[in-house]
Amino acid sequence: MSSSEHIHHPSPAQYWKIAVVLAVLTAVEVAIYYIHRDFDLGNFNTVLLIGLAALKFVIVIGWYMHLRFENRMLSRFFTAGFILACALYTIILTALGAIALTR
Amino acid sequence: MVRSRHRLIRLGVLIGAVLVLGACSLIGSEDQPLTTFEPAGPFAEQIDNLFWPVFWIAVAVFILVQGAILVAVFMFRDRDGSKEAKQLHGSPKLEIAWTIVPALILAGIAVPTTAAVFELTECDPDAIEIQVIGHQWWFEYHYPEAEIDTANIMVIPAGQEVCAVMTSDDVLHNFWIPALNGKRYLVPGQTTLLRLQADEPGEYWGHCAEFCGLSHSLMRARVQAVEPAEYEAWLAEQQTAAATPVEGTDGYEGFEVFGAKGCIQCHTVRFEDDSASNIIERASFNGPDLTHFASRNVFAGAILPEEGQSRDEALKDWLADPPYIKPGSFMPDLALTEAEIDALIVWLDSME
Amino acid sequence: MTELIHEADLDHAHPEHEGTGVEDRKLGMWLFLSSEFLFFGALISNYLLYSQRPGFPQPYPAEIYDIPFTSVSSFVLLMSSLTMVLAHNAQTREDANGARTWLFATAALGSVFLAGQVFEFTEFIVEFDMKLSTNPAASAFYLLTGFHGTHVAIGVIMLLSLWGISRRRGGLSDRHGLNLELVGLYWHFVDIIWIVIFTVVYLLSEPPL
Amino acid sequence: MTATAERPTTTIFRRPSSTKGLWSWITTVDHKRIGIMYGYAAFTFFIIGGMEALLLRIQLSQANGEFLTAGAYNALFTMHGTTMIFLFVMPASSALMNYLLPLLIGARDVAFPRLNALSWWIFFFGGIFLYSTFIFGTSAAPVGVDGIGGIDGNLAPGGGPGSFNFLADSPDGGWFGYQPNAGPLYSPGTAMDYWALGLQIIGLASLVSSVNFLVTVLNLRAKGMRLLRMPVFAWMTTITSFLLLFSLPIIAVALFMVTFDRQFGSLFFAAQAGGDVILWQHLFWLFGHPEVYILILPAMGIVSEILPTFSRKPLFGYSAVVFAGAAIAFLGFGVWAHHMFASGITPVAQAAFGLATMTIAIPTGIKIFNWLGTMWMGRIRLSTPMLFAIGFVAMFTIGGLSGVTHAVVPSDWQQTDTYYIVAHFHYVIFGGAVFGLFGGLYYWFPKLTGRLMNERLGKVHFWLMLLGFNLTFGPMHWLGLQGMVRRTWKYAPETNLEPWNVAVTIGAFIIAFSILIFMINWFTSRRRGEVSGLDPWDARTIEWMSPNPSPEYNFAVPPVVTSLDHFWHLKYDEDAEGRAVRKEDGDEIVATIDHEQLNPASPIHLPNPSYFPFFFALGLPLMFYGVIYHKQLWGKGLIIVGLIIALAAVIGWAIEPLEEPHGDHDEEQDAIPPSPPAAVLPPSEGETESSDD
Ligand code: HEA
Ligand code: HEA
Ligand code: HEC
Ligand code: CUA
Ligand SMILES: [Cu+2]
Repeated sequence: MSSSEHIHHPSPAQYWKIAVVLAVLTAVEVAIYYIHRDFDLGNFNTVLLIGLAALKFVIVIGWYMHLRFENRMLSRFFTAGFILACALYTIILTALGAIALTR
Repeated sequence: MVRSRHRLIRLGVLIGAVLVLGACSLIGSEDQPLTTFEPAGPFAEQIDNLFWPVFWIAVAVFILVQGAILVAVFMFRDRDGSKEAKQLHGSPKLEIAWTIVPALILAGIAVPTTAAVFELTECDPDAIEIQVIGHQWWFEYHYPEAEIDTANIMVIPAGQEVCAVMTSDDVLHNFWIPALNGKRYLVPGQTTLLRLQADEPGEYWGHCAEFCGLSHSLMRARVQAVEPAEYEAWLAEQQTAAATPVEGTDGYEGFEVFGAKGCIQCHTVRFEDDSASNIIERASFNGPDLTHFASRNVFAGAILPEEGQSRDEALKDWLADPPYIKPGSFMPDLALTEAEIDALIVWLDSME
Repeated sequence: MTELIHEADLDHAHPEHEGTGVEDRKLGMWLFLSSEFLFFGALISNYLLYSQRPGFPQPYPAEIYDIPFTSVSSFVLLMSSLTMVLAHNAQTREDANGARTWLFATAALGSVFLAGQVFEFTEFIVEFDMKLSTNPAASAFYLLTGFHGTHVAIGVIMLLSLWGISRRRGGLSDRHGLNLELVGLYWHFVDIIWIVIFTVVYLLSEPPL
Repeated sequence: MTATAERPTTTIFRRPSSTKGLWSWITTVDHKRIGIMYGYAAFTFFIIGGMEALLLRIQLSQANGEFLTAGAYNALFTMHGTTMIFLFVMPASSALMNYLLPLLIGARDVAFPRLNALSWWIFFFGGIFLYSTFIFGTSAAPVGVDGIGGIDGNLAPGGGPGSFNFLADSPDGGWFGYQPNAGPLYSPGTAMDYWALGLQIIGLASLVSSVNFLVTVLNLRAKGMRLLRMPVFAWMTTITSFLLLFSLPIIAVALFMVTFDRQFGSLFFAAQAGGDVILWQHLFWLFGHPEVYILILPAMGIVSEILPTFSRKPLFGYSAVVFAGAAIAFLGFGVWAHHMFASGITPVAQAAFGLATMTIAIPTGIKIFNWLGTMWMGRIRLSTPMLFAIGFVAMFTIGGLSGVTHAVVPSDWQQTDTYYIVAHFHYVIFGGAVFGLFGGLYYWFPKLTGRLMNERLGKVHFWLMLLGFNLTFGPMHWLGLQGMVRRTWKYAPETNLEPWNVAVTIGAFIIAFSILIFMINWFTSRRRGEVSGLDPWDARTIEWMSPNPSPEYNFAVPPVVTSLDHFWHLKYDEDAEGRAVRKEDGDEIVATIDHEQLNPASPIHLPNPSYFPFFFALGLPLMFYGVIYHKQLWGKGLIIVGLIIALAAVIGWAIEPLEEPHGDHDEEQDAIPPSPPAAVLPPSEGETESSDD
């Protein structure tokens, strides 16, 4: 219909597959959390978890929100908001001393 | 004809106004104790030296822009017989020029700015530390080495650097002695630093600059710079305890009132005799330490005595109704009788 | 030139205008969502700031998280994105029944998530005595997750309204079909915010030593 | 009527249909009417804010003045700042943007007309909510243990010497509400809650309209109007909307944090419990600095329209001016901490923010010089709008330059929190935004009324205001550098600041007088001004291709744009030298346009009025009153009532039929203007989901 009639839309089957991927990623995240508790993974823990979350984040936006298949302008606005937020709040947290370069 | 005369008149008025303003500013510059134009120490000096070049650059840009406006308006004004304008859409060369030139000017300003920021933020390790604690609405000064507490007047040795280590007891305040340095906030729960130095002995005025509630306008400050020897003597004197008045002496009645009216709930007085000393340590309604009250020539947030007022008159007003003098003051109106006030004044005046 | 704009064409790319080709409402929704990053960003950084500050009265949120429980409710929310996208897909295939079912499923999963949050808050308050006013870290935790929960709740209401309209009319019109897509965008957005919260606030946050 | 829907629509409600009277205003979704309402509201708040300023000035005209009590003074400057920024300049810009944006880009209305009405009503009720603090709010100095301290029993809040205490029970934390002073401990009472929640409501209004404007610009431009053919005012509206879109969520969070601190016991800014009071400053200024560009960019857009028209030349360096605007907005997000140079942030941060701040002078300079370039070699007519535009360039430059002196961090340590800052921002805001807005009002007055404002009065207004303005704010530079701190209720006679303060006060009254002249001019010209015709200024942009006053449908024939300054190119050719030459049939062309636009050949479809924006907006303040008084039962009740009203309105909104057949409009056609043809279909409709957040 109207808006959604773009040719490249994934099919329900693909949506299910994506969901499985997301679920697995979540499970891995939780697993890492517990592994880190018993065997200190150090900064690796942070990197892994953030990486996995970022992956989920991108998958949901790209496929479930169809951003991959939309007008480029939408993704530009959306990324602009995201990047702006990250940049500004990083600066604030640094200025307030909440982000130290090492733990 | 008539139109151009109007124009001349307008121009005349404008130029006249500028001249008058300029002249007045020269006259006005005398004796303004909070002025930023008379630095009395190296830090304020450095800021002053930074301000003026930037100011002149700004003046130059100002003249350029306003001049261009005036010229354009007078030269290109639509008159009878003016030709239609050429439809110019821009000029890349010019536009690049007026992007780059300001960028260069600003880069020129940026260098000394950055340097000064770093120089002025770190205290010298040898500097004398004085703690400044902001209260609604007065400044408390604590000398950690000598372990003395005073208020309203900060005494410092001339020619030496003082590092003010500052915090606040309640809301934000902003400590500012224009002749000695710029300002710095006093932040509850955090410490900030401010370098101060006066080259010559003298009295320097200041003000709390951050809005800090009802009586922010009545939160003022003084710095008294004295010769180093005098400073040592002052410290020694401040360390002494106050004599406990005995019955029959001059201050005794006032001392009695002080105890009876609950002044000691808020004010510390360090007596020679331990038994009479303040029982409440640093209560939430911490008032100024009064042990050497009489050694301070201003009080109540450096607002009293006012111009043309004697110290005793001012003190009388203050004790009669502090929140009237200073709205919201945490020192309440204790409904003292005139006699009690007089007695208190006698005693307070004795506490050199 | 001033011909009538047929209602079914409503919100379509405006043929008589210069434009992006994206429907007005959809464009608006994306713009709104991009500004939501700034909203949640502030809340998350607020939490990051306070959750690591030492010296507050106990407990810190990170000391009392129930990770298995939260993992499950995160999973529920994640799966609600699946049902949402399936609802949208059904709608594009003009499968009114399918769309309605999946809409309902999404709302139900969202409600389960919300119930989980209510349970979590209750437990924190009653069992662990961590209130909004216990310490700034707790304040930040409740504000962040609370606002996220509010977003979810608004989403559930919107889903249920669409479901109701679809039931009454036996399907969604084009206009409401677009609404479904928009609610979907909103819903996924709320989900990605939770992806971040789950990782950053729950899994990565450690109380100060 | 061709417009009947093919699909059955639920017809529980008839859509409102009045075109006259109160209800027509309450239910209107016409961007022009909404703009007018914004305008009048904003101007009313300007008068109120101005009167507050005059009271401040009376108090300060004397050392140790005793006209106001401390409490009243603090409340007045807080409300003055808040009013002028949030209730005057922002909505006044919004008024012009609303009225003009669709006209400038050749559209019939904004993308979401109902949403547009919603923004306006939210703003309006937000303003009323904020100002109701004068009636309901309470404010008191903190009272300590055992009730000792704090206010003296026999004094009303505020207390102290001074005769006027009548406003003291109002928000008194300053327009930037620094914590913890504006927090629960040091500002008990409800006044600051009114402030925080009032700003929250007003912010929501701007957020909604920013989305609306952006979609309008992106999707509804007339055929041929590529982005780089848009009038600069449309561009600045776009950029401002982006600023709003990205900065308002930040202040929303900050205000929620304050409200939670004050109402529900959270501890975000409670220093005694480990809260960080500097966090508030970061969040506030992270919004607050983009905010100042939100104030100035629309005015810059206005000036960029006026200068070319009255210089009879195209804008010099159009794309540079546009990109400079975007650059200002972008850089504007990276400089906020220059308001916190004295707060003890690290030297690295101070230096970095100082440098970042300086860079903003570069794009601003580009604008200034391009405006000068526009006037240069032009054929300048000094009509009133032009005077204001030139005044803008001259005065804004002064304010901008003092801004650069603040960016020099150590200098700012001396200057911050003094009247030098007060001088800076009044030069940029009053000398900039307000001069620009007045220029816009004179310039576009014919669009509103079909008449011109009186030139003579206009010039008197300008010169008086220029004089008064400089007399008011010029000496403040000096006062600040002589040590007069801001927000000071009293200053000591020994500081010798009195003479200058007297001058400032006189200046303020001259401004007030000039505004009075403006008001007289406005109201007399509305009825008796010279009739303007289609093209009173020999203008360049297509909003002038819509008749004056603009009919409800804006354009019967939407223009097909072929170039920047499309309208001008319809009228003028260039000779070999590049000078403009009016086409032989120039007058004819104008007359034809006028005729064509006044006599639509076919039915025109416009959005229908709606009740729901009004009622939805009504629900919000009720809820927020409830939040303030949530400890009482009736407060809780109010929250629920507000919620129900809002919810009901949203539901009504969602199922409202999109159109309702009207009487045959063909008969009404000849009556245009003022009475437009019946509205039928929106170019597009508001979204139901807009109610979230
Ligand atoms: C319309 C609103 C507006 C605008 C446009 C600006 C513009 C600027 N402002 Fe201002 N500002 C305010 C409104 C505004 N400001 C307000 C309201 C406050 C106080 C808030 C409060 O505390 O209550 C404030 C406070 C404020 C401070 C904090 C002061 C303090 O509290 O200590 C600073 C510090 O850097 C600052 C800087 C600047 C700068 C560098 C610009 C620049 O954008 C100016 C750029 C313009 C020019 C420079 C002129 C034109 C340029 C040229 C002709 C080119 C050549 C120039 C050079 C080479 C120098 N402003
Ligand atoms: C848009 C912004 C704006 C505008 C236009 C103004 C306009 C004015 N401001 Fe503004 N001002 C601020 C924004 C603005 N201000 C802000 C943000 C602050 C900081 C607040 C804070 O510290 O928290 C401030 C602070 C501030 C102070 C400092 C207070 C202090 O720190 O203690 C002063 C002092 O003189 C002042 C004066 C004035 C004056 C005299 C005007 C004049 O230009 C006003 C002119 C208008 C009128 C005089 C009204 C017009 C008409 C009439 C009265 C006609 C009569 C009508 C009828 C009979 C119906 N302002
Ligand atoms: C509830 C607390 C409280 C009580 C009780 C109180 N004071 Fe105070 N007092 C203060 C505070 C707070 C100040 C500082 C006020 C200011 O400057 O704003 C102050 C200031 C003073 C000052 C000025 C000191 C200076 O150096 O600035 C004097 C003198 C003084 N008090 C005397 C008294 C006397 C005498 C009494 C008893 C009759 C008394 N006070 C009772 C709180 C109190
Ligand atoms: Cu302390 Cu102002
Ligand atoms: Cu700023």
